[in-house]
Amino acid sequence: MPTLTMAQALNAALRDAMTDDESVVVFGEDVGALGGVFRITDGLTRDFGEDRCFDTPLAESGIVGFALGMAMNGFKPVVEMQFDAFAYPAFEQLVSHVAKMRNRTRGAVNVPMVIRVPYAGGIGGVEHHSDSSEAYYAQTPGLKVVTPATVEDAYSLLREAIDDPDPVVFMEPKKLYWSKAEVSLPARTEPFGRAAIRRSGTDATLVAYGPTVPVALEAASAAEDEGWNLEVVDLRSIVPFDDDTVTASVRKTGRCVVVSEAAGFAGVSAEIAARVQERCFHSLAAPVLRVTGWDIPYPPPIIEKHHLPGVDRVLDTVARLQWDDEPDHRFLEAVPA
Amino acid sequence: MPTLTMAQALNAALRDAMTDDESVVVFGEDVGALGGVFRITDGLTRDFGEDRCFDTPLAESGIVGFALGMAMNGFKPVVEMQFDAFAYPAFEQLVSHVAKMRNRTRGAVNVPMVIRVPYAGGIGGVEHHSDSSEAYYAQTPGLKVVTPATVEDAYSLLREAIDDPDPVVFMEPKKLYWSKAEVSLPARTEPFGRAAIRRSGTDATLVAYGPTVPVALEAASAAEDEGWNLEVVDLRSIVPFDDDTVTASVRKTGRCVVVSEAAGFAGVSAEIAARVQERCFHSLAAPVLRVTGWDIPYPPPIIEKHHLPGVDRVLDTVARLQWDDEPDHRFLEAVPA
Amino acid sequence: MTTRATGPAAARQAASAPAATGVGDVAGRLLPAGTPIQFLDDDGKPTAKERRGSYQEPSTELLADAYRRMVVGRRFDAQATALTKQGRLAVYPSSHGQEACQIGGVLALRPTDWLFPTYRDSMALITRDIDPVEALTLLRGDWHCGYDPQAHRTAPQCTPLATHIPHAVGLAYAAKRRGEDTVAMVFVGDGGTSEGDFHEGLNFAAVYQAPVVFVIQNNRFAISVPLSMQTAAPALAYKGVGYGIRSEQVDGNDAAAVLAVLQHAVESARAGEGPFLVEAHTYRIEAHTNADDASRYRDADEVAAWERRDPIARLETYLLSTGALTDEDIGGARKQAEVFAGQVRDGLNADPKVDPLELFDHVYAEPTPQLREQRGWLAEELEGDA
Amino acid sequence: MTTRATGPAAARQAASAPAATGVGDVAGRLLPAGTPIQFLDDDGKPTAKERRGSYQEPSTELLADAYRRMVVGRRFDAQATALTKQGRLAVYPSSHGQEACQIGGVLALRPTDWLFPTYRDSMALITRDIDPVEALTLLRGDWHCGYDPQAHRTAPQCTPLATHIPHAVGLAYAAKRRGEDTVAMVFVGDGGTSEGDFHEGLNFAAVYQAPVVFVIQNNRFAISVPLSMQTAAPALAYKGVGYGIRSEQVDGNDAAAVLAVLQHAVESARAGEGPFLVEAHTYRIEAHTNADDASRYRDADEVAAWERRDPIARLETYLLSTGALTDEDIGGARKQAEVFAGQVRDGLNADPKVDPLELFDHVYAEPTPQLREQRGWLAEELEGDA
Ligand SMILES: Cc1ncc(C[n+]2csc(CCOP(=O)(O)OP(=O)(O)O)c2C)c(N)n1
Ligand SMILES: Cc1ncc(C[n+]2csc(CCOP(=O)(O)OP(=O)(O)O)c2C)c(N)n1
Ligand SMILES: [Mg+2]
Ligand SMILES: [Mg+2]
Repeated sequence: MPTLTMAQALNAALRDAMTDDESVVVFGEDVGALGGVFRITDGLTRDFGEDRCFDTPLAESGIVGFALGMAMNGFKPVVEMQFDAFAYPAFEQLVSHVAKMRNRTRGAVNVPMVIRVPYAGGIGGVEHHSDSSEAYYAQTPGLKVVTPATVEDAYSLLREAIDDPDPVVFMEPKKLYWSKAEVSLPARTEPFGRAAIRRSGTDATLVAYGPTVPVALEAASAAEDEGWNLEVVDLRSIVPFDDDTVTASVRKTGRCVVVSEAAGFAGVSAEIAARVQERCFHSLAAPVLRVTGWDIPYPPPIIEKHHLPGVDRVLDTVARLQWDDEPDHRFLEAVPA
Repeated sequence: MPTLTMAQALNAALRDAMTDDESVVVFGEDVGALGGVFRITDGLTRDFGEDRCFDTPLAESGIVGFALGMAMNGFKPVVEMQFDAFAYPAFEQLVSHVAKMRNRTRGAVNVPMVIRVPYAGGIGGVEHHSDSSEAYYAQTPGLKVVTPATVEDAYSLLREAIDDPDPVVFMEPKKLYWSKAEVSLPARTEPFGRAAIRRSGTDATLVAYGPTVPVALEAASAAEDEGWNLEVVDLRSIVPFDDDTVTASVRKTGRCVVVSEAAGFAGVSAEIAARVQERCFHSLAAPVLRVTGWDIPYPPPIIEKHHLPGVDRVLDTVARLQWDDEPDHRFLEAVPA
Repeated sequence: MTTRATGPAAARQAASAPAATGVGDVAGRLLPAGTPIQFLDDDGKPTAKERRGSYQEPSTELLADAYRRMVVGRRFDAQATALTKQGRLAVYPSSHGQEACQIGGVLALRPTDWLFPTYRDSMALITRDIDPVEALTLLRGDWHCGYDPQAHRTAPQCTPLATHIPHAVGLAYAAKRRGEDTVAMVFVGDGGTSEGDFHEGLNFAAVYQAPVVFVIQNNRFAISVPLSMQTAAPALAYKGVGYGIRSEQVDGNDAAAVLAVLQHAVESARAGEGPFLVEAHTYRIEAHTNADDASRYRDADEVAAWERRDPIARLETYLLSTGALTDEDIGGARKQAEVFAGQVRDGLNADPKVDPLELFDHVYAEPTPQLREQRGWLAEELEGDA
Repeated sequence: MTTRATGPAAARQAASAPAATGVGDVAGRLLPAGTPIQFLDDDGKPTAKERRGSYQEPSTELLADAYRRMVVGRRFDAQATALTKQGRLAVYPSSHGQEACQIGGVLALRPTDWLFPTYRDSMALITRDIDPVEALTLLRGDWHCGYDPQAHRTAPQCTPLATHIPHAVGLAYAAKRRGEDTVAMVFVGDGGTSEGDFHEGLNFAAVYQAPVVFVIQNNRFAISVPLSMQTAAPALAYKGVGYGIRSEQVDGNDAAAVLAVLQHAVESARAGEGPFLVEAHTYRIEAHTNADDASRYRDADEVAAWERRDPIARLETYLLSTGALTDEDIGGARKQAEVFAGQVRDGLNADPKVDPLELFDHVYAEPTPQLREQRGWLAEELEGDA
């Protein structure tokens, strides 16, 4: 099987979708001749022509609004927001129109489109180039929010996003663009709304998505030395959410740690922790803990490593899951007799 | 003591702040001659002149960006976003600049300003006039997010927001604008970061903020008939968050329900539930449950009542707190022996 | 080698030296007339040639049809305002005084063209033959949009200001891409021109040469904010040249002028000559909505001055003078207006019914597991209540 | 009665009839020259009167100073690019070829004026006498802004395009409100003009008559997107009239013309005549940044054509011809440039130190309880590592 990077898999997904469906159009800033700053659209203009893949003026709200208009009229736009923070100008279009158009017209007007957002950090980017913005979209009813962690999922989820009848915010973990795997395309993995067990274990469940999935897997291997057998769940799809898989895993292991790169406060990690304890309370031997970025603006490159949840931070947290009922030194509480 | 509405208390807070501090300026759409669509700025232009309170062109990003520039140069802008959903065009300015300016300049540039956002529903508004947008701001490090539920807090929190050295998103529950109370101004209540126990109880804690505080109180009274003695915590300040008060209450009562009007998924209610179970796990007799709006776009006026968390929905949820160990019929799980 | 790229519309051209960009003449072609185009003066008398620019007077049949629709439209508008007092409508933004803009605009379109209206453009909706009750659904509050936008080629009324402008541009560009000759017309207010989306949308239209006609209904107010505090431009029509868009300003209370200019704009857009920006100078006679109190921010004599320029009276005078309209026709129009108003009253007297469970049906094509779950919980509640 | 309201700047005026808004003449006063203002032709020879408009040629002292700074600036720019290859800088956006715009712009300002630069304007920063290492902190990656904006009256370099424009307008308006004569100059690229914040910021400036000078460095590219795909305007300077802002276009590779036009713009803004928009036609000689590959989207001969219009060579030729510059002066400037480059090298050779715990210090004036708690957790981690 050929070895591909996630970037190549995303490019292949766009190519195959454009080949299969004439109505798919790709546009955004620098996606044409340049092929995008991350080369995800490399060669699309050359091979499909500027009618199918084209550069736009520099205006994100305009890009998303223009895409919505095209979607109202029979096209399936796949637009690229150059970086996470540069999708913010399009926020009103996404929240007030893209997310609501189907609902406000009782299904008469559908706007299938994909908003590709390269997100999160770990690439030494300067300010505004490493935001984890998934919570803004996950909090917005009407949007689907998915994020791949593997090369195969990158291809499959993007194809599914383009085929989906609803608008999809497709979050691409920048630091995984260059991750490699042997895959034979076209590959189709599990559909939206299904999480994947990336590693099965018995002692505790690590729930991760996007950029933190490799971190969770690494932590799980390292945990073996400590005698912990950890299960790793890759959400893949934040909205819709796979309660069945997550709940089954935690009810089995009885312990759960959520690993997310975003600031923790009111982030997607909070939702996961809240849902898990709602649904698995009696199975839990310890509270659901979160390992996240701090509640700070994304740091400058040379110290970003102190912000990002790493293997050690995950292991330290797993260690706090009250294995022998010694209380959590962070959240001391008088245990009622 | 005089009886005031929340709207009048907010107006008084602006007046007193403008009187005490020459650098306070109020601007936004229709805040001048009209006094704002909710009359919160009523008479300010007449009494302080158009240099202190003035109408702007119709551009929210421009309003917030212009305010940041004035704040960089010695003024304390208090800007009004006419409705929750109409603050979205300013999202990039808020997230990428207002929230980050102090941090990116290592404290050299501070931008004290208040962004007033009338939010949430219950007033029969047509689409885009009833969004609960607090999670977008609470998820953004660098912003403080506060929301009053009482007439007295409306005055005190707004005064404090204007005095605060950091940017504050001041969320005003529209449906409480006309709520009345006897207060003598200037009143100062607890500072930012302190929640208030609005009703003390022993059996379970209801955590609410802004528009749901009156709902929680009503539910607590109704619960007496069911034999439940409920404690009601009014957060007041979402960022910073008062872990001490919330945690102490739940550790005391052993049960917790979060009541919030926003869509639940990845909302502030999720953060509260996640924090509470992290910090009170061993005190909890049941999972922390959430009563929220559904995960849908805000409904049209004639059916909004079916979206908003009401007393009945709160009581139904309290009933699910496993009082006599009968399992939660919604989240059935095999209780391990 | 650079990729060969003709672009969807804009060509990827080599960057030439600035001297080559000196194009005062090009700019001249894009600028509006220094004074708004006018066919009928304030008293309904035909204007002199120089006030008409190069525009052709519309046929008297078309003007007579416009007149009739304006009479009906105004009656409809008054009826809607009356229904707010009886609590049958949550709110209503009147367009009394803007009949020539809204009706003239729609009459310049073909049924196959698209309209992108705002919350204020109810008269434009009924001119598109949308059922008045469906047109008022948003304001009655039983759903967000009451008509089928695809069936009527009319987008939902847009509330977030100027956000529908990029939509119109994208839709028109899509049609052009398919070789269709559809034109999109988008209405925006004077206040809406200050929003970033106005700017981004017009720029996209120019770069892609999309067949869109932008109609600014400059009614002099954004709620309470007067034009003088909204812009310092000589006229809003001067915004076009900065995008390379042909622009015009017209007396928006002169139905003949509005029709003449918009017919030209629409047909030239259809002919592939690119987008067009038209500023129609008019006035909002009523308060912003029934809930607004205009006495807080403007004087009655200002309103009175504009009432003397009433678009219906001006057109009526003119058509009577040409004999294209008789007193009978006028009576007929008024009768038709009363009948229409009656239908609106009856239609809105019925209490709207909406199943609360529908709240979960249109969020996505298929409800997510989370929504199915929540739908069940609401169903439980409803049974509990029942 | 309407509230008396003169407004902060814009007056609340009664809405007049459209006829009164016909102001082709007013518009004429705002439009730029049809051809960019030029004082020195491509070979550095003085141009004829008609290419200079009504602008005054800057003093030779000023031009000589500009020359020296341009030589230093270009060497600095080359040094910074070299440092990216050695991994001393994370990334660097070169402004090779834009020396006349950035240095001419800053030299038109007083030290008490404010500058709002973008990520590309490093040459402008050093012209403001900001320490080069502090100027490069953002790109080295040890913090987001390395200099004290208040001390240098220079805002942090702005990355989100055009978002700093409303900041400049608000800051300038604040100064005006206090009766200070501060002017704010804001740089924006050709691509940045497409963003909504460009539109909203210029409109605010015009409505409040804020003393701001907007300088568009039109270097013909937004990363890979050429001007022809960015706009269909005859020239970007034509955007001003739509806001009621006086506008000009200038040859941005002609330091004498840039200084002449910007000195006029700055001083008229200072004199209370309101904002000014200037488009400087220039060219980005290097790729977007060291990380970019320009061969993917433009041809070498296009670059070569622009190199023949090099701003330093043109000014040098002219000043030599007038005798204001000698070969010695040129040698002196080059020596100074080398010394400066050496300082930059040395300054960046030291490994930057940042205490990770500082991450929590500047988020708020006082860390929240949550941040204090998290700071403690990171401290624990660091001890663990130690
Ligand atoms: C983005 C946004 N901001 C604010 C509002 C609130 N609002 C509704 S109508 C209006 C005034 C609009 O004025 P104009 O564009 O001139 O249209 P008109 O109402 O006069 O037809 C405002 C501020 C809104 N709907 N959308
Ligand atoms: C809002 C926003 N969108 C996208 C980007 C990514 N980006 C950085 S520079 C650039 C091109 C800017 O071109 P221009 O404005 O002409 O300035 P130049 O780089 O040519 O100086 C883009 C698209 C950004 N920084 N901000
Ligand atoms: Mg208006
Ligand atoms: Mg550029």
